[in-house]
Amino acid sequence: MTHDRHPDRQPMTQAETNWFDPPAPPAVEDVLRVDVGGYEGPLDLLLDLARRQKVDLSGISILALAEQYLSFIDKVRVRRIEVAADYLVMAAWLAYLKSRLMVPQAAGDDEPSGEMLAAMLQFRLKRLEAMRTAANRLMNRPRLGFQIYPRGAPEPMEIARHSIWEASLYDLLKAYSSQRERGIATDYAPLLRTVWSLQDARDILQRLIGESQEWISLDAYLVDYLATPGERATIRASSFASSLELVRQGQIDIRQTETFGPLFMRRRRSESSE
Amino acid sequence: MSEQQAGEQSGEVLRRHLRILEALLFASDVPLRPSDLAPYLGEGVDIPGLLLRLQEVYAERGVNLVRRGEGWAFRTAEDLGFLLRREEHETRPLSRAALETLSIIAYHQPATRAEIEEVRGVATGKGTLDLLMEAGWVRMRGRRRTPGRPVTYGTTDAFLDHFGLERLSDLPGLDELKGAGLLSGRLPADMQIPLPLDGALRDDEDPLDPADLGDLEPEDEET
Amino acid sequence: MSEQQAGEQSGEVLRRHLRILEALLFASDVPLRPSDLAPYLGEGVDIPGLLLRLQEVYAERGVNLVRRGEGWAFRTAEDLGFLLRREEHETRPLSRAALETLSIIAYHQPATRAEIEEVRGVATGKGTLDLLMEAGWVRMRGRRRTPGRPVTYGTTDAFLDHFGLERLSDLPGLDELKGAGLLSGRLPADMQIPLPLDGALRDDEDPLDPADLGDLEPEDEET
Repeated sequence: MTHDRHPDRQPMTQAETNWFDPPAPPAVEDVLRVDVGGYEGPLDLLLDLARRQKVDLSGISILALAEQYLSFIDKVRVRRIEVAADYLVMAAWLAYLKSRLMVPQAAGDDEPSGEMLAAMLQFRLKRLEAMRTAANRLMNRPRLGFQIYPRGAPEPMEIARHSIWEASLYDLLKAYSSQRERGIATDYAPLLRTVWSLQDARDILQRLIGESQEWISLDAYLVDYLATPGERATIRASSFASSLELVRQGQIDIRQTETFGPLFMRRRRSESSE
Repeated sequence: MSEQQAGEQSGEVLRRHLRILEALLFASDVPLRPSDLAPYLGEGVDIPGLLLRLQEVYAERGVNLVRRGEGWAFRTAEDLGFLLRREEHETRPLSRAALETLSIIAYHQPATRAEIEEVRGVATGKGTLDLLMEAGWVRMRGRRRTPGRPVTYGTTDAFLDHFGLERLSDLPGLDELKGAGLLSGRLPADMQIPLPLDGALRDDEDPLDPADLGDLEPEDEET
Repeated sequence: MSEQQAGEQSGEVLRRHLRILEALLFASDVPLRPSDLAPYLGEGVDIPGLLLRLQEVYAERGVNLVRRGEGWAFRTAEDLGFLLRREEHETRPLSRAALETLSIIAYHQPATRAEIEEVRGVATGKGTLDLLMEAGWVRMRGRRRTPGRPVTYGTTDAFLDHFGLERLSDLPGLDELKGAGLLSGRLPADMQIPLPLDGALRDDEDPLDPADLGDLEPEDEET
């Protein structure tokens, strides 16, 4: 059994039990756990019950412990039906352990013996107890900021950063050139061209041709407008396009005697007058 | 050059080196590792030797040079604690769950969350581990080479510093616990006692994935 | 009690007092006055005397006990202050704004800030000029003899050095920039690239006022 190996057996009463603060209220992530008399888990409850036997954990009666736990859980269940699963699983396991301890192991029984199960439980309780004692001893050490202090006015390392700028002559010239070009671009005023809309051209053509049934060239009609060289293209294009439209509507006739020759136009004679 | 001259010169150099270490360690409020100090001393200088020498110089003083894991720091002498003890209370005392978790990690490291829960017999909220990591006492060490590759946790040098420990083997009661087999995951019958393991990864640990580290330190560069 | 015993006892007491002072001064974040220290040492203790003694102990060390008005504090020895300052050099590409400003100053010098802005078409932050002056490439030359007496800027020898120019007239002219494909062909006929002025002040420039030079180097003494 494990207690034979324990070096110095001390009564439980000497164990440090001054916990630092009452158990914190269950945190959000622990909502599933139901608060059982302030215990954090079945092991916690068992450890506390074992402590009440006021002996070293190696000397506790696992049987008595199991009975106390089961009766505690029974009591709690009367008050509160929803005792957490953890506690009930442990209760079932302890009931099983109890039965194993009370009934001698039959030959050929492959299940672990009651003694082994009890030793396992005892080991886990001792280990948890040991970790709690260790935590206590850690917290009672002279801790930094409580009994031991670092330099109160540390002198920080000053880091002076120097930048070494990288730029090549090419970068410099490119930056200069592109700026100067950008400057030119802002001075640039786009030419405002006179544009004859198709509607304008049509109105003008209608007016110029009037009722004339003579073949007269388009340029002759437009001669007043074609004086400005910059406007010739738009005037010719719009007038030509409009003239085609007028032909389609049967208002005028167009004739061209040779390729690239002048375009002649006249008002179409109405069918009736012909 | 006579031997005496050589001796004097090296005495002068030694004095200078000790002064530099003194200044650097005094200036910092966190422990500095020899690798932090090396750039200030030139090559081939035996920094661990110098640190031990400086430790000796300060051994009897009101301020001592102490070792904290890999780092070294000046700290007020332990025996003067009663005088210096300040009235301030911890702004937020550690909860019982956090305390137990911390000591389990300290004594059992590298420990996975499942192992911590096995010892405590109760589920450990993520908040508890986060809190300990935020305090700078616990760190993710690596991943256990078992199915699920659970993260393994261990303590930091700041943990040693806070609790005034030179190294993990100075954990109070460690030998006793080891002797009682209480650091084992199993019954002491099949005794195979792991010791809290500092430093490098154990055989059954893998390094952390890069993504694990992202959780701890939000990356500036990423948007 | 023999005299020797009394001496030893007071030696022991003295040592203890010095240790306490050491720890208190080390742990404090502000200089401590003798009256701050008194409660820790009991009545009738000559604290100023102890402080002077402690100062002596640390006189040759990497950390000194220094007096700051009425208070006392540990500070890194002055001759080791350089340890706590580290210079880091990093190479960084010059920003476009800085590059543009620099090139305008190079070609158009002496140029006032208003002139630079006219060419750039945007306001030039003071930071950009400061940066170029810090880099050592641009200097204040003088003041233009016009209303407001604006400062004129020019380049330095370090500028020539960095960009591999022997003199400012080595800066390529209009045709060369065109030839290098840096300027496109569609330029107005009247576009000109100025010939940068090197050397002494131009007719329309006054020397800088003595106060202008102060702007370059922030004064340490002033609060």
